[in-house]
Amino acid sequence: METVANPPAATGRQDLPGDFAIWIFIFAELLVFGIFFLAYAFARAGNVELFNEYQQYLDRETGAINTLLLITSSFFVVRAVNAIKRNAVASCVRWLGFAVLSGAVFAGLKLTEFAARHADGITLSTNTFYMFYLSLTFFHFMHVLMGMVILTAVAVKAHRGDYSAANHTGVETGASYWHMVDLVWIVLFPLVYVMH
Amino acid sequence: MQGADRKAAFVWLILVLLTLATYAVGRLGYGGVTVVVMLLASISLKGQLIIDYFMGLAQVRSRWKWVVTGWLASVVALIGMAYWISI
Amino acid sequence: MSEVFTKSMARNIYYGGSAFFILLFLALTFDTASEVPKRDNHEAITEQVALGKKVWEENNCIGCHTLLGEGAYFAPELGNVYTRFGESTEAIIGFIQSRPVEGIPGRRSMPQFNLSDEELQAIAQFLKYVNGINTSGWPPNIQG
Amino acid sequence: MKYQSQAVAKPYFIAAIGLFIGQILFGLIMGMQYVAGDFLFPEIPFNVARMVHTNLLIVWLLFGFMGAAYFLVPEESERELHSPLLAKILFWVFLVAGALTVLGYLLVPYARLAELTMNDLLPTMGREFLEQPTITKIGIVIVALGFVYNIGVTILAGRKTVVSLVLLTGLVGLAVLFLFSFYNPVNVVNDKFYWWWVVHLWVEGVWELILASILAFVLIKVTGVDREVIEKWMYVIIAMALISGLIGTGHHYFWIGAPEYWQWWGSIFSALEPIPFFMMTVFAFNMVNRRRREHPNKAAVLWALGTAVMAFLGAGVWGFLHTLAPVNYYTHGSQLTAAHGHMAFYGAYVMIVLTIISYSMPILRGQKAGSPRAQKVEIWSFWLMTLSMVFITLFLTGAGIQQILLQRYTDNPLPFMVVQDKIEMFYWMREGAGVVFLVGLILYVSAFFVKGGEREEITDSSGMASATSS
Repeated sequence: METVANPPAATGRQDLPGDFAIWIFIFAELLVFGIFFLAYAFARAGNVELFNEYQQYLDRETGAINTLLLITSSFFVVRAVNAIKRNAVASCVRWLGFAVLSGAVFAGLKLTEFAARHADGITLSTNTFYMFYLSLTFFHFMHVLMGMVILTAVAVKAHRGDYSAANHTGVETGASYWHMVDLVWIVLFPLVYVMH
Repeated sequence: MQGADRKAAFVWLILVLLTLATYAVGRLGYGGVTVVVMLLASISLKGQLIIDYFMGLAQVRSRWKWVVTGWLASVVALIGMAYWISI
Repeated sequence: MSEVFTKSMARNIYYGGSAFFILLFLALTFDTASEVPKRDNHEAITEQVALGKKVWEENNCIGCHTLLGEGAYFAPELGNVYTRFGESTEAIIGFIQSRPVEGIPGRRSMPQFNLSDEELQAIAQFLKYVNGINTSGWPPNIQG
Repeated sequence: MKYQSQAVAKPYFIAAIGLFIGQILFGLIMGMQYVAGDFLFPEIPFNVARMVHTNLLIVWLLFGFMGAAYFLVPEESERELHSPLLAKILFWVFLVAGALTVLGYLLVPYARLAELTMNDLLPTMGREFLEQPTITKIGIVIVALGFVYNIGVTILAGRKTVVSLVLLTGLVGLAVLFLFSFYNPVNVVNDKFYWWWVVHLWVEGVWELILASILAFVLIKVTGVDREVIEKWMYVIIAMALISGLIGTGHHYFWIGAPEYWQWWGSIFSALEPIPFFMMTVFAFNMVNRRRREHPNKAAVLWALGTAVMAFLGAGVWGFLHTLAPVNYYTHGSQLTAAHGHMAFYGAYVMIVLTIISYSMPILRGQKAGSPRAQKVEIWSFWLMTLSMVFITLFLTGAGIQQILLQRYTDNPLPFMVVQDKIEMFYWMREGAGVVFLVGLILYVSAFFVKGGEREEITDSSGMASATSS
């Protein structure tokens, strides 16, 4: 993908990995999450006791396991990208499959977490802390589902032989989105579940 | 494992350890200025590792990559500020 | 620049992004539908209030007034008029009844709608019902 | 004109401009009533004038959109329109229905109109912008369905371009969302909640798709930039518009009884709404700077750039000014809302319709572009209308700020009518700017009748308007 006039360096590349269109989307998503995080932080500043009190009731175990799952699935995606760069199509598909599977476990655990909150009668309108907790985690949850759809589509296309070492932009596009979902959770978990 | 894979595995290990540390802090119920600063530092480190080695932006020359790093830095800084004014 | 930026990926983002946010919007709407009954003062909705809303609509009150801040900005807010008029439906009725047919020289004036007693009672009850909706503290003060 | 059936666009554009003039005249009447309350009372009370003003706006914009679709779809699809006859019939149905409705507003009291049109059977009247009698609403649905059918069949049978497909989604969305205008529960909260599904999801949703596709079409034609480039940016821009605009609906749910989390969701997402408009501005200027040809229709290029800039200012900047919940708490339903409404509608939708009219009318009249003299007049009208709209917006903003400080953001709030008297000065200046707008509009219309100068005939084979475009 390098231009002829710009000889590729031994390491490094000129452009962002994947299709630039996905990066516009990623930037927009990061902006939304960023504003949402700051809204949380500043709303908390005006209501510290409330936030500190209800933060205790969150399920940190599930949160931590979910963090590990997302980190691990991100790692799997890295392996998938590395694999396709070596033309190892089957390996690429397998790693993508593991990544989607980890994402599915994340989503399943998240659903049990939501179900537990729901059983306690907690909704978006219970209080400002729960409003943020549910909004942020649900919004992120939807991104995980979206990322799983994207990775599955990439895996199917890879399986069909649409990608190779010479042409793997599509894999990088999906990978970039998935890492964004991971990155956002890396901020979300400590912020909402732990920090006080 | 090839070189790139080995590097990714190493990064993964650091991320796991930092996550476990974060969880331990939460489990023990620690709070306060020092803990917040440590957590924010941990977020920055983990985030930048993901940006550099998982997203692979470390080897990208395009200036667009600074958008992501800049996003992380400003979010962490402003969260820190919000916690600072609430003390 | 040899940047990869394809139309098909832009299209995927348009369709995928739209579908994503439509679903999110529907999810929030679903939650809202279950939450609104706690705030909407529906206990106060009677046959009379229903008639009052019809009177409100069929005389195009929204063409000058605002109701909960929505409408025209030519005449006062009426979402809280019941409170502003001392919690008196009679005061509301008296005001509507007393509008001069030919208006007030040089000034804005509400038209004389020649409403029947039943309609007057109904519109007043309607405004009383709206006054009871939980609007998160809006308007900021009694003047609307 | 490449396809004969494109000619059906012409009556639509003429009707649009005719109704536009009516809209402005009623705007001036209302402006006068703001400073002299008894003006035309009780013959044309304010509520009637406003209803005519806003309804004419919607109707003429719809005429403009339909005309735009009839003009650009055959060219994009590379085939004749499915049924020009249907288009002509629907034109007259829509025009007559629209005219009868407006006459109904003006000639009989609104309550009597409700009675005559049997509003009791399915009460939908008397809600802002949706004042049309139920029978008119049904007529709108029928016209919209016939129109979408005609356009849809043409598009699906011909070459499918991004421009035409996005236009089609926008038009289908427009028709589908209008169905919510038939839902009118007694419960005021639900009434308002779904009322916005028509109003907001039109202007900050599907109409933006229509806007984007018309703008993309004109830019492809006048700049000669590769269609691929324009289309992919258009996708990104409308994706951004929907990403921010859908949840952005929440900025209308702050104070109408909906749950309070909308204050957060609405603020956060609507804060992003300026982004697509900003991208559109950058995009339009970029494409014009990268143009591969000098199109003789300078006026159309100016309108296209103007649309992008004014939509950003009116919808983006003026919208952002009062979209955050803590600010909106004080500004909601004030003259600031009116200021935003005026510039946003003018900048986004009035200007895009004038853009496509400016581009296509000369072609429909057998020229490639208007004569230089006609274009000069049109460009004058552009600046007069646009600048006077900027001033209308600024004066209403001044009025709004003053109103908020006296009536809302104060420990000693004054009654509404007292405040109105105190801000009368702004209303006088607004009316003055409105008169200048009318002058601009008259100039705009007169540009169609300006003769002389050397005109480029479309029969000149080297100058085929679209033959060289991709």
